[in-house]
Formats: sequence, structure tokens, C-alpha cells
Amino acid sequence: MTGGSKTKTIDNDGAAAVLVDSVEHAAATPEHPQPYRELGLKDDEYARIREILGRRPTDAELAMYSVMWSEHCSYKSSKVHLRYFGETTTDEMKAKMLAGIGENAGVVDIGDGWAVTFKVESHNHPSYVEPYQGAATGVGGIVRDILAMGARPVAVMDPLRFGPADAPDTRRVLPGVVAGIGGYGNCLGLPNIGGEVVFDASYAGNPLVNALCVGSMRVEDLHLAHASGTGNKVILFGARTGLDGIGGVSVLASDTFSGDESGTGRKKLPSVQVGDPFTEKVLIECCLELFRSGLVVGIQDLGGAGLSCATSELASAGDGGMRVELDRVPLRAEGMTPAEILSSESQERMCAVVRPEDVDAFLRVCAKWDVTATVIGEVTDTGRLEITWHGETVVDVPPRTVAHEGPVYERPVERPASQDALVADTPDRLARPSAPAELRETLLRMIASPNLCSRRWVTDQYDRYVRGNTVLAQPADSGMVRIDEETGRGVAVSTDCNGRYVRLDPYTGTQLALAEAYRNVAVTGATPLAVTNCLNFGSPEDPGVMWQFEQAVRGLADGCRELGIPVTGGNVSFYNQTGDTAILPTPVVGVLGVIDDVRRRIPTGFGAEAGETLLLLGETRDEFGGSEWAHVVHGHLGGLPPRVDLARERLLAEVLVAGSRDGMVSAAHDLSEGGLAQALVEAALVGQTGCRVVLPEGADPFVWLFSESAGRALVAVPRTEELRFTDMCTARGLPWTRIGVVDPESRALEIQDVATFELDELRDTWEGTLPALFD
Amino acid sequence: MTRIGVITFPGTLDDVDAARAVRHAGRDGAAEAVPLWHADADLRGVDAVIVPGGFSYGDYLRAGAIARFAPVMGEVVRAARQGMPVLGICNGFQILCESGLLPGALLRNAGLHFVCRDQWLRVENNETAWTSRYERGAEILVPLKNMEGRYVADAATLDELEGEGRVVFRYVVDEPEPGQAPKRHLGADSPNGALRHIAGITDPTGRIVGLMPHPEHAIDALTGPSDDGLGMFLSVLDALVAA
Amino acid sequence: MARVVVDVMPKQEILDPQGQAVANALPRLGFDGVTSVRQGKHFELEVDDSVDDATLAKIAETFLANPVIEDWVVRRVDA
Amino acid sequence: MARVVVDVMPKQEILDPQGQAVANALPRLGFDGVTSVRQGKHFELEVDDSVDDATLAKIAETFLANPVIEDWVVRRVDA
Ligand SMILES: Nc1ncnc2c1ncn2[C@@H]1O[C@H](COP(=O)(O)OP(=O)(O)O)[C@@H](O)[C@H]1O
Ligand SMILES: [Mg+2]
Repeated sequence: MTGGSKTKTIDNDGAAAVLVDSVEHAAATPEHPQPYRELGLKDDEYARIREILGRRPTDAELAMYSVMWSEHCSYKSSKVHLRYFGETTTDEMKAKMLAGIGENAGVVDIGDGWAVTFKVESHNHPSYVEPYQGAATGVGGIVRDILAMGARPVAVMDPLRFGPADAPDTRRVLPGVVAGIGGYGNCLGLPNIGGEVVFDASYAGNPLVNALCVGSMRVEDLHLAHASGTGNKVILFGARTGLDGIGGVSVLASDTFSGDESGTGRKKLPSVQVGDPFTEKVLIECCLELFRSGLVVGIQDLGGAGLSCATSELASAGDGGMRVELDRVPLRAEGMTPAEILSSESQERMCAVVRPEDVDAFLRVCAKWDVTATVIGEVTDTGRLEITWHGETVVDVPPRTVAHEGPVYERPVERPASQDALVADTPDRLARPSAPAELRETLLRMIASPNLCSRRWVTDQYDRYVRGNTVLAQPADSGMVRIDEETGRGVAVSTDCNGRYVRLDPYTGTQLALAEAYRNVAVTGATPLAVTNCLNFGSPEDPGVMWQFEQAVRGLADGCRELGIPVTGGNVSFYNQTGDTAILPTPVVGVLGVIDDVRRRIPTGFGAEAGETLLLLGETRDEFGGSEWAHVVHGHLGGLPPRVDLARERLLAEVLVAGSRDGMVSAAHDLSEGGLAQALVEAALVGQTGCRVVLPEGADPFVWLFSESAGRALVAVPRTEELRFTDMCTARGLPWTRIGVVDPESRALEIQDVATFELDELRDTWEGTLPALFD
Repeated sequence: MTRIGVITFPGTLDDVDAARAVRHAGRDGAAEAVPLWHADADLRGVDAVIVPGGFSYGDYLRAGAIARFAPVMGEVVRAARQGMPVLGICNGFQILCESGLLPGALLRNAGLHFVCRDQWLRVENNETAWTSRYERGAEILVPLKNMEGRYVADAATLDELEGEGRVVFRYVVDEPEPGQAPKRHLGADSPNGALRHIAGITDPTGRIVGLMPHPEHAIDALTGPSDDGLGMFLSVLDALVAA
Repeated sequence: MARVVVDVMPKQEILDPQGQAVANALPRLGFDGVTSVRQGKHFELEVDDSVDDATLAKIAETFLANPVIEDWVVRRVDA
Repeated sequence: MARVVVDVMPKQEILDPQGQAVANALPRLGFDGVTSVRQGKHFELEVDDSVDDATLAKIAETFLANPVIEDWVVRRVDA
């Protein structure tokens, strides 16, 4: 052993002996080599840690800094750009925001004393390695984020991206991901109220599994992650801590300071975590009871970076320091080292700060729910995070340097030279269908295509009913849940992103994602209120990717300012690429809206009223850049995405919300991928009611049916309301076109002078695709 | 006032929904939902018990296998044997089967996926404590959502159930037979592979009923596919008032 | 301390869609010659020496298996 | 025709919520002395004599087990 005399061998609960690198030992062995590169730290980052500490870090400290300074936890490449969200949020936009960027999740005031919190996070890479568990733990993680705000989680959503639908690896990944999301969310008792399923070759090898959770609480119950009050106790509760997910940190164990692999060395462990939704369900109920009983001063979930993150974040958000006795942490595996315990990503754990006099009551509530809970430390006034292991100090750091003062990079940003050629290659040259038979065939081919076909194969695996408050779920433009059973107040949420649009123009494309999510919320009758996002991109070390990222952030922030709704939080996922090829830039945007009475929701399907007129709101232009038609029929991607006009989106939303409030609209469906044809098919199938469509005189049916111009919605208005509604549109300057009537007797979609489709034919075509691929 | 107990095990999910259904059925103050806790061997003087859906104990061993041993279940079994109406929904049905209050067992869906869909059921027996408000042969639309919903029993048990009219609900497919009156029919397969399309059964007394689909999620067309499920909760109130 | 294994299998007459799914997939992936697959559960228990065979039988019958649908086998194995 | 058994278990370092749930329940049911339970899968295959050990190993690895989180054992048994 070269480590020297200060190395102590300590018996961990009678288990295998573990060598401990204490602070004292680290100070005495400055030259001891450490595997910081294997842990992902750069030379200068390691040097900075030494500078902060005035010595080399201990193994445990190195483990903490390396995970907390990783891209995922420190946002080191994105930080300089994300600041723009704060800079563009006006006081007016902040009026309803109770917590924003920087907290576990954003919180907005929805009225009547209710607050709602929501956030979306990625679990992309783990879901590629092990689809079921990766996706399951993704749901588990986001739910704990919401819980940590003091809220009851009330719904989940899952924006997903996969490689080509018929690729063999998609057959491995997609069913596993869907089963994992269902397996976890269903068992947790959270209704799944929406999401996305998008296929594109760029996601082969890099599927995107984003998970969103919505929670609700009374405004006064908001909990923030603060460890304040010297003498308060730190309690770790939930599952035991095991070796799962420690990934890279295992090099510390195998590499002990002697470099001797034979001793306590551990083989490199898979960084896969297994979820236990039952434990999480119990943990949720336990936490909510603790909140109700007023036993929690501060709370933090354990997610990525486990205890490293929870302790350093709690301590640096508080007003002092924190001392933790790591040997008190209940373990699942034998012989775990302090570094491993600090880095473990075992699921279903939470960390709370509790007044000493409340500890007994806290532990009693945990016992009632059979939740393991242990006092592991206390809040101090030292300004330091001190962690001991059987009496030896193994961590002694200023907590902010771990949690918030990680490296910040100004990565090179450069618009790729190839972008011009991409934009120049417009879809104008593509052959378009014109004869009725061709249009008919195109429509059927489009609705059966993987990106436009029915998602039932997926959504039938998700419980959308549990808790009894789901008012809208698939198929609908947004999911909607009732928050207050007495008044009917509720929220609607939609997530969207068309990565092809973003690829063609990241700024506009991201605004289109925002516009679509915003519109999806408005067509259900809810007023958009707040935004969250999950920015999925390739490598930040690629200047072209950083350009996409910068443009996306600017587009989103500027768009939000124009729409008057704030970004309340989000998540960044970089390094989504295979070799040098990045995924389509995919900034998933989530918009949340409020509706004061969910009984006034606007459904998607035709036929709710006896006689309905069909109106197309907005303007239809010849816009096919990045369209589903170009993709499906020609495999083409080029040109510019549709124009975006956020003032128009705002107007459209106002009209739709007024229409819902005054009972003037009986069905509405936004127009997006696939255009009017897709919207008509979906509204007819969902409502199981046919309609007759007459396109305006002189209109080019192809453009009218398949263009993806933004700022449009298809609405059905009761005949008795038609005049009142169109007068309102005209008065407000919203273009509208009468395009037909719903026919309650008909079982067909008839598009005059183009084609007639039996609903049964449409349904078989639309619903057949995913079962054929994945059953 | 009629008091209906709703049990919560760790991992129970649809207890809030069952309680809401009881409140809806007893709108005029005729009924109260009483929460019952798995660890208490105490039914708190209730007149009937609902064992709700969810994943008690994660359903890790077999659905319902661990819950059946909970202290409260001992009391439920005792009370049920003395004639107290008991309804098991989904996980509750699985627990009643594991407890021996109802015959048979529920296995993983034949399609191996969790299934969540709006499902038509035919009411085959309207003489139980929980189905008297329906007409015999009525068709109702309620959500079905489960992973282990495939009802199985040996042939003798199935024959006995059929012979005694103890099949309470059967799955029917949503398309009416072309050219026929709006009667739905048994499809080729039930949605989860249940033998003889069995969705719900009763004990010989007609007071203990278990079913996989979720009537408590069909009490209001705002949040469910219909309000067809409410009849079950109204039925038991009738039965208890009459008693 | 003893190690005990309990294997629980669906009864022969009960449909086993999980085993079936594996059996059906194998030929598609180029594995021929597997004529039947059935899937059950495998438990590994560590028990004190005080736990006798009768108790183990009872644990298996009343808890680990459901006799209505499953068969089971209990074996002590050398650690 | 041969009978082959494949036992698949969650890896030691991987959480086993199922085994855990069983282990926690046993004392409540009055069974003491069981100190640990792990739950996995048990497959019984009928295979033609043409199927060799290498093929069986491959089937187990690619189909029956998930090597990322599970260990497995393949055994031929006498029918
Ligand atoms: N992964 C998923 N999970 C849950 N719901 C989904 C998922 N993918 C799609 N959906 C739902 O299916 C419906 C149709 O999806 P989509 O066509 O993408 O909607 P839109 O184009 O209006 O955003 C919506 O209700 C959507 O929320
Ligand atoms: Mg939409």
C-alpha cells in the first residue's frame, strides 16, 4: 500500500473492509494520483477543485465534484444561453409565477388559491441502454421533482422520439419504453394525459424519452429546497441506497489509492437503475402527509447525482452549512465506499430538513407508510458541507462550489456552412398530387404514416382514468385535468416539437413548437399561462449544434415574451448523437393553461351538437418546407419551415377561449403536421361522425389539404352560433373560412370534388400502422 | 345514513375514485364513504365494503397475493361470510379471489400489455346486491384498465358459475352485429383473454361481487366514457336500505 | 443458514402467453428446434436453519404460489 | 427431445423490488427466519436434440435474460 499511514481500514457494518480517503489523508498525500479524467473532469477543472479546497480532493469529494460538474448537473455549456430566459421575462410575465428557473420545477398561480407545478425532463440515454427501466425511472424522477415542490403529482405526459418505425432497433426500444412508462406511471396511479410519438432516422441510436409531470397544491403549501435553521435535522427517507447507477464512480473503488485492483476493487458496474413504483407511490403519500402535518422545513428529491446533489443543493440554498454522517445511510449493498454512497442514483429517495422537535413525528409518519427514514445529519452555521464516515471527515467543502459554481463554458457557436444548401433545397420541385385519385391515395398514405397514425397502441397501455379528474386525454390536442372538484377549475397541458422545422431554422422552428403547444392548449378552451421545455440536442462541442441551441433558446425566449407567458423551468440534454451525426434539434416545448371550469372544455370530435358548421380559422399558404408530406412521400427535408406569427397565435387563442366561455364552439382541433386533411380525419374519427367539406372556390386542394401553415384551427360551431362566432372573428380580424358541415347521419368524410372516405376505411388505415409494426 | 368502507392498502390507487362514486350515488346525503386502512383490523361499523383498484404492494408477487393477508382483510372475510356486501374492483377483484371469497384467479392479459380502454359489458345478472339497478342484458360502457385481468378457473368451476348464474358481467365488443338491433356480441376474444369472456362474478349469495372493469370511473361523462357505472353504487344503497 | 429455491410454474392446462410469445419469437430470429417454452417464477430464499421443510412447504403453498393456477417445487440447495 | 431449464435472476447489485416485497411480507404472515428473498424467472424449454449448448446459451442471453440487469443459468435436465 502506497497510500501511507493515514489510510484507515474501517469496517462497514461488519461487511468487507473499505479503505477511506479522509480529508486529513488527502492533505497529507498531495501527490496521490486521482482518476479525474475517467470521471469526466478536465485538467483545468481538477486544478480548480484543488484550488478551491487548498489541497487535493478526497475520493468522496472528487466523486461529488465530478458528478455535479458534469454537463447534466452543471449546465456548463448551456448556462450562458439559458440566462436569456431570465433576461426576457418581464415583471408582467412573472406576475403568476410563484417559482421559476432554478427551483426543482416552476410553479404558477392558477387562481382560487391553487398553484400548479410542471416540468419535463429527459431520460434519453438510459432508455436506449435499457428501455423499460430507463423510461420507468425517467417517470419516477420527474414525479419526485414535482413532489419536492410540495405538490401532489396529478398527471404525467411522455414526449418520445424514436428511429424509423420499421427499424429493428425501434422494435426493441419502443415497446420497452412504452411498457416502462406505463409500468411505472400506472402503478403510481398517475393518469397519462398526453405526449408525443415521433419517428425519424436521426433518433436511431438516440431515442428521446422525455417525461413531464404536473402537480397541484394550495398556494400556501409551496415547499422550496432550503436547508435553513441551524440545528435542524437532515432526514433521508425512502428506498435504501445501493450500487445502482453509480456508473463512472466505480473507477474510484477499483482504483483505490493504491491502484490495487485485487483488494476491494469493484468491477465497473452498469449505470442502470431499476425503478420500484410501489415504493414511490408510498413515498408520495408519505410526503404529502408530512407536508400536511407541517413537519417539513425543506425538501429535495434525489435524482441524478444522488446524495451529492441533494446535500450540496440543500446546503447551498440554505443559510449555513450542513453536517452529514454518511455511515448512517441505510444501504442495500455491502462494502459501499463513501464515494459510491454519495454518487448512487438509487431511485425513490427524498431528503428533508426537519426541526429537531418534529423528528419523532416525522419518523412516525414514515413508519405508518413503512418508509425507511434515517436522520443522517444536521444544518450547521459553518458555511461548509462536512460529511463524515465513521468519525473521519471525508468531505469538507463550500457547498456552493459543488452545486452552483461549477465551470461555465462559452462554447464556440457557428452556423454550419451546410445550412444554406439545406434552406435552398426547397420542396417546390417535388411532384404534387392533383387528380382526385392521387389526392385520395395521398391522404390515406399520410394518415397511415408512422408520424400521423393513431397512437392508440401506445396510449392504450397507459392508465388515463386514475384519480378521476381526467377531462381530456388522448386523442386530444392537450391533456386536461380537473384540479378543484368543487369549482371545476383545471389545467390543460400540451408538448410539441417538430425537429424538422427546427433543423431548417432553429429560431423559427422553436417558435413553431411553442406556437403549436400554445395553440393546442387554446383549442381545448384553456388560457395558456406558462412554459416548460426539454432541449434535446447533439454535442455542445460541435459549434453547429451550439448554434442550433443558441437560436432555439433565443427563439423560445423571444416567443414567450411575445406571447406574454414565462418559461418556468426546463431541462437540457446534450450529446444526443451517433458518431458525428446529431439528432434533429428537438427543443420540446410544454405549455400549461388554465380553464376555470373544465365542463367548458372543447373536445376534438365532431358531433357533440345536432347541427354543426365547419370553419377553418387562420390563413392557409403554400408551405411545405419540413412538412410531413415532403417527408412521407418524398423523403425530403429542405427549404424553410412555415412562417410563424405569434400575434396571430395570440388572437386565435383569444377567440378560442372566448368561444369556449360563451359556448360558441362545440369542437376544435389545431392544424399541425399533415394539415387540414389530418385534422378532419381525426375530428371525424374521434367524434365518430362524418362531414361534408367544400373547399373555397379556386382553392388548390393539395395546398388546402396538406399545407402546414401555422396559426390555424379547425372548429365546429353549432349552427345557431355560427353568425355570432364568425362576426366575432371578423370583428377581431381573425381570417376564417367556412369549409363545410358536420353530418350527424353520415359515416363518411366527403371532400367535395376530391374524394369520399368511409369512416371505417379511415379508421382501419389510421389505426392499423402501429399494431402491425409492434404487436 | 349508509356507510360504505373503502379500503386503502399501500399501493391502492382508485380508492379516491371509489369514494367519489359512493358520494355521487348518495348525493342526497344517503351515503358516506368511510376510509379503511389496511393495517387496522377494524371495519369501523360500515354497512358494505369496496376493495378498490390499484397495485397493492406493487402487485409484485401476484396481484392481490400480499394484500389478502392484511389485517383488514381478515375482518372483510368475516363480515362477508355474514352477508355484508363486498365489491372488489380490479385489484380488489384479484384480492377477493386470492382470499378465497370468490373462485378462480386473474392472470396476465393474454396480449401481455397493460390495457386501458373504454369497454362494453353486458349485465348478465341483475340480482346481486351491486347490480339490481340494471336490466338484465343491459350493456354498459366503463373503463377497463389492468395488467392482470385474464379471468381463469377450471372447467368445473366455470360450469358451476354459469349454471348458477353467477357470471355478472361479460365483455362484449363495441360494434353491434351488422343488421342486428343494437345488440353487441361476444367477440372472438375478450380484451384480456378472460375465459368465457368473464368480466365479473359473484358468490352464491349475490352479495360479494368482483369485476375487472372500473364502474367507479364511469359515474360522470365529464371524466369517464359514460355514467353507466353509477348503477352499481346505487344498487348497493338500495340493497342496504331494503335490508 | 440455508439456501432454498422455489420454482413456480403455471399449470399445464393454463394458457401461458409469456412462454408462448418467446416460443413464437424464436424461429423468427433463426433459432429452430425449440418446441415449447413455459415461463414461471424462480425464488431464491436464504433461511435460518431453524426453518423446517414443513414451514417451507407452507410458505410456498400459501404464498409464493397460487394453487388454483400454479404448480411449485421447493428445493434446498447447498450454498 | 431434451428438457432445458433457464433461471434468470436480477443481478446482485440491482434492486429487486419483487423479492423485497415478498421478504417484507413473510414476517407479517407469521413466517420468521427468512432473511432474504430474490425473485426471478424460471423457463422450461423442450428442445430437439439437435439444439446444442452454444445455441441454448445464445437463446438465454438474447431472449430469456436481459444481460444489462440480469444473470442467468442454463441447465439440461432429464425429462
Ligand atoms: N407518448 C405518448 N403518450 C401519451 N399520449 C400520447 C403520446 N403520443 C401521443 N399521444 C397523444 O395522442 C394524441 C395525438 O398525438 P399528436 O398527433 O402528436 O397530437 P398533436 O399533433 O395534436 O400534438 C394526443 O392526445 C397526444 O397527447
Ligand atoms: Mg394538436
